[in-house]
Amino acid sequence: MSEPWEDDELEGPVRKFMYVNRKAPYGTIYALESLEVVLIAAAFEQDVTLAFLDDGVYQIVKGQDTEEIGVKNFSPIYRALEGYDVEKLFVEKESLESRGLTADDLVVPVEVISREQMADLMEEQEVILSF
Amino acid sequence: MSEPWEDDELEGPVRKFMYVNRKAPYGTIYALESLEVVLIAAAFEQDVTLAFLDDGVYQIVKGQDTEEIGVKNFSPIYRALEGYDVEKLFVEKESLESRGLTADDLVVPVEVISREQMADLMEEQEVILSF
Amino acid sequence: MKLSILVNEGPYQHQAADTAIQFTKAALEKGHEIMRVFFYHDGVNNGTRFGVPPQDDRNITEQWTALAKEHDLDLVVCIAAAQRRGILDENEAKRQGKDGDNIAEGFRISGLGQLIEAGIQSDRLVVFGD
Amino acid sequence: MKLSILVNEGPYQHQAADTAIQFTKAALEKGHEIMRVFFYHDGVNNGTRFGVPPQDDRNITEQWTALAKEHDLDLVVCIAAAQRRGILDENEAKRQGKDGDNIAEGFRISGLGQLIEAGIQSDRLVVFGD
Amino acid sequence: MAMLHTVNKSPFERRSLDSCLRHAVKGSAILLIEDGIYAAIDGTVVAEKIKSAVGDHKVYVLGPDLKARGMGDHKLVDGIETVDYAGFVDLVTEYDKVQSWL
Amino acid sequence: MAMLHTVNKSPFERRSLDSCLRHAVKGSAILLIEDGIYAAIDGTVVAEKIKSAVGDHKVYVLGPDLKARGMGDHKLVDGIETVDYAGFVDLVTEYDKVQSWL
Repeated sequence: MSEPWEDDELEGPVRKFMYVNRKAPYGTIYALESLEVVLIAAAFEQDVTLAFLDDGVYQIVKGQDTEEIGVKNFSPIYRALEGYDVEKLFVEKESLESRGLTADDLVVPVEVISREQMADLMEEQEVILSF
Repeated sequence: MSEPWEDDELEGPVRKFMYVNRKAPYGTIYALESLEVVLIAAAFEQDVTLAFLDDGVYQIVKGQDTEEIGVKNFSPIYRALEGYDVEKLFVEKESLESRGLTADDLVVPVEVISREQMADLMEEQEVILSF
Repeated sequence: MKLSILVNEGPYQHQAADTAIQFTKAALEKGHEIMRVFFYHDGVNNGTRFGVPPQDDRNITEQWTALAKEHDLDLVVCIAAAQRRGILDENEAKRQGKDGDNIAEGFRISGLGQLIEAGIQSDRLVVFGD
Repeated sequence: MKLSILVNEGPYQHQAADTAIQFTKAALEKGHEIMRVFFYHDGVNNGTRFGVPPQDDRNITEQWTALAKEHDLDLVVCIAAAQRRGILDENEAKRQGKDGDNIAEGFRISGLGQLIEAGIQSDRLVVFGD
Repeated sequence: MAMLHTVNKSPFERRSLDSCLRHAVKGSAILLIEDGIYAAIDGTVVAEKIKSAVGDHKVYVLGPDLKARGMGDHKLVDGIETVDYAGFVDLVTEYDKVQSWL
Repeated sequence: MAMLHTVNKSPFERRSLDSCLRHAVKGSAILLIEDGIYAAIDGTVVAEKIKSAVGDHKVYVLGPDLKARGMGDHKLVDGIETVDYAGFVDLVTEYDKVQSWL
């Protein structure tokens, strides 16, 4: 996905980036375009964390089949993140539970953490990107 | 506001149009562009009703001063609606009350009706435009 | 039955345009008449021919253009909303002193009166938005 | 301090662009450096020169262009988001085989790497969106 | 026939379903589409909203939007009927008018 | 200094303020902007949300957005401080980082 004019040999320290995903997929484009940022960002070798909370947990629900709505199904891309060394995927327990979901319903292995742990994790970051 | 290529001598019966306003002003453009439709629609001499409920009641709150946000203040236009023979403005009582507002806080004279009356009024319409 | 459609959101950003397309196709297949599709608010952005979505995804503007061709659909972009957002046809570009236009095939620019007319003359007006 | 700005919504439809402009002006007045303003999602629509808003309202694109001129701002439109939505510069128009372009003065089209770079090299990244 | 109401927002994030339910008169129908389909799933903390509506209203959910979101095999609240786009069109023509709770 | 949180959604229509409040750790600041300013007004059915936050957080509201919406003279919840765009910039630089609850 990287283009020749993108210079990924950047100066500067490794920073803690968090991508906060709070919106459901397909109804709006934020989930997909957030994922596109994460893929590009992987080349910059920063310390990347993905957070899924609120309706964002729906982004990684198994069994998505978008054929009838005529929109591209991007959920398989989450499974490719490991290959880009994006391995810190955190899902908020309370968000899953209130939606009747468990980690078994998700397309990727994630770490399920409590809301309090999520809050602490956010506090540890240096750059927070929300879409 | 009407343009020469707009033909307002239309065939067809007079229909009951309702414009449903449920969104706050300025945060998004829906309130302004809904008002622009109402102004154009006035020329068609239909039976027009404006409904303000939920955050839509904020559209007609007095004392709006948009100078510092750099956006046009369109609240005075609601006062001009009478000149266009748009006179049926209904505001939902429950929406006002839950926001700590009364009819005295509004820029235009309106009829305050209950949620139940609003529901019945909606049911009487033939065309419902929501933005 | 005679139906009209109102699309209030731009393509890709919100599913409204996709749902409107699927609904329109289904209505046509059932033999209903689509009197008009009116594009308002950011919906006017459905009508640009400059978009190039990724090849593995749908091209919403091309879907509208194809539907318009096949079924002689009337795709109307609101002039006031289009002026704000930079959707121009050749006439508008001239009127506004702009050096080019970007409207897609099958779309035309006209006034809000076309929406009211659709409301008056159609049996149903269905709104897709955010 | 060195700040960067991310704008996620199109002009007029949502207040995000207006707030971003007011914030940027205030930051510059306080002597901060704005390293970059990055336009993503429908935010890329801030960068069209085809818009003609009503004369009694603000022109958001012209406000950005004026700020860029006065303060040498780097206004970057995301190439992937721009392709989806039909924002083109001359190069992109040629690459995509389009018959014109619509980018406004003071904006440039580049990759998402520019956003990550802003996140790495700025002291603060502030996000304006819906 | 009365009105058809459509709701396209997640019941977890927006209040448009609440507003729809408070204004839909008895006998009107409700169709959940786009992100609104999550309201149709049983076993969530918001499922009670639709359960309370099923008695007074016919409630429908758009199948293509359920499937897209991986919710096609999840249990729906009892009494909800799944329709496709053709069924959506039929509802629009069967009912007198449509209100979209945007 | 900890994090600055911004909320730009109406508390009557969206849940982003709720989510922000549940994730803001003690000592972090909250700035209400755009349609988020309605949460700062006293005497509404949602005022309790911000009242419960004022103890643990510094809460700010953007004055230009209050005025634009005709809320400039309405009573704010006690303990909320009004800032202008310059004050917004100061908050961004005083706190370590910013999270926008979009």
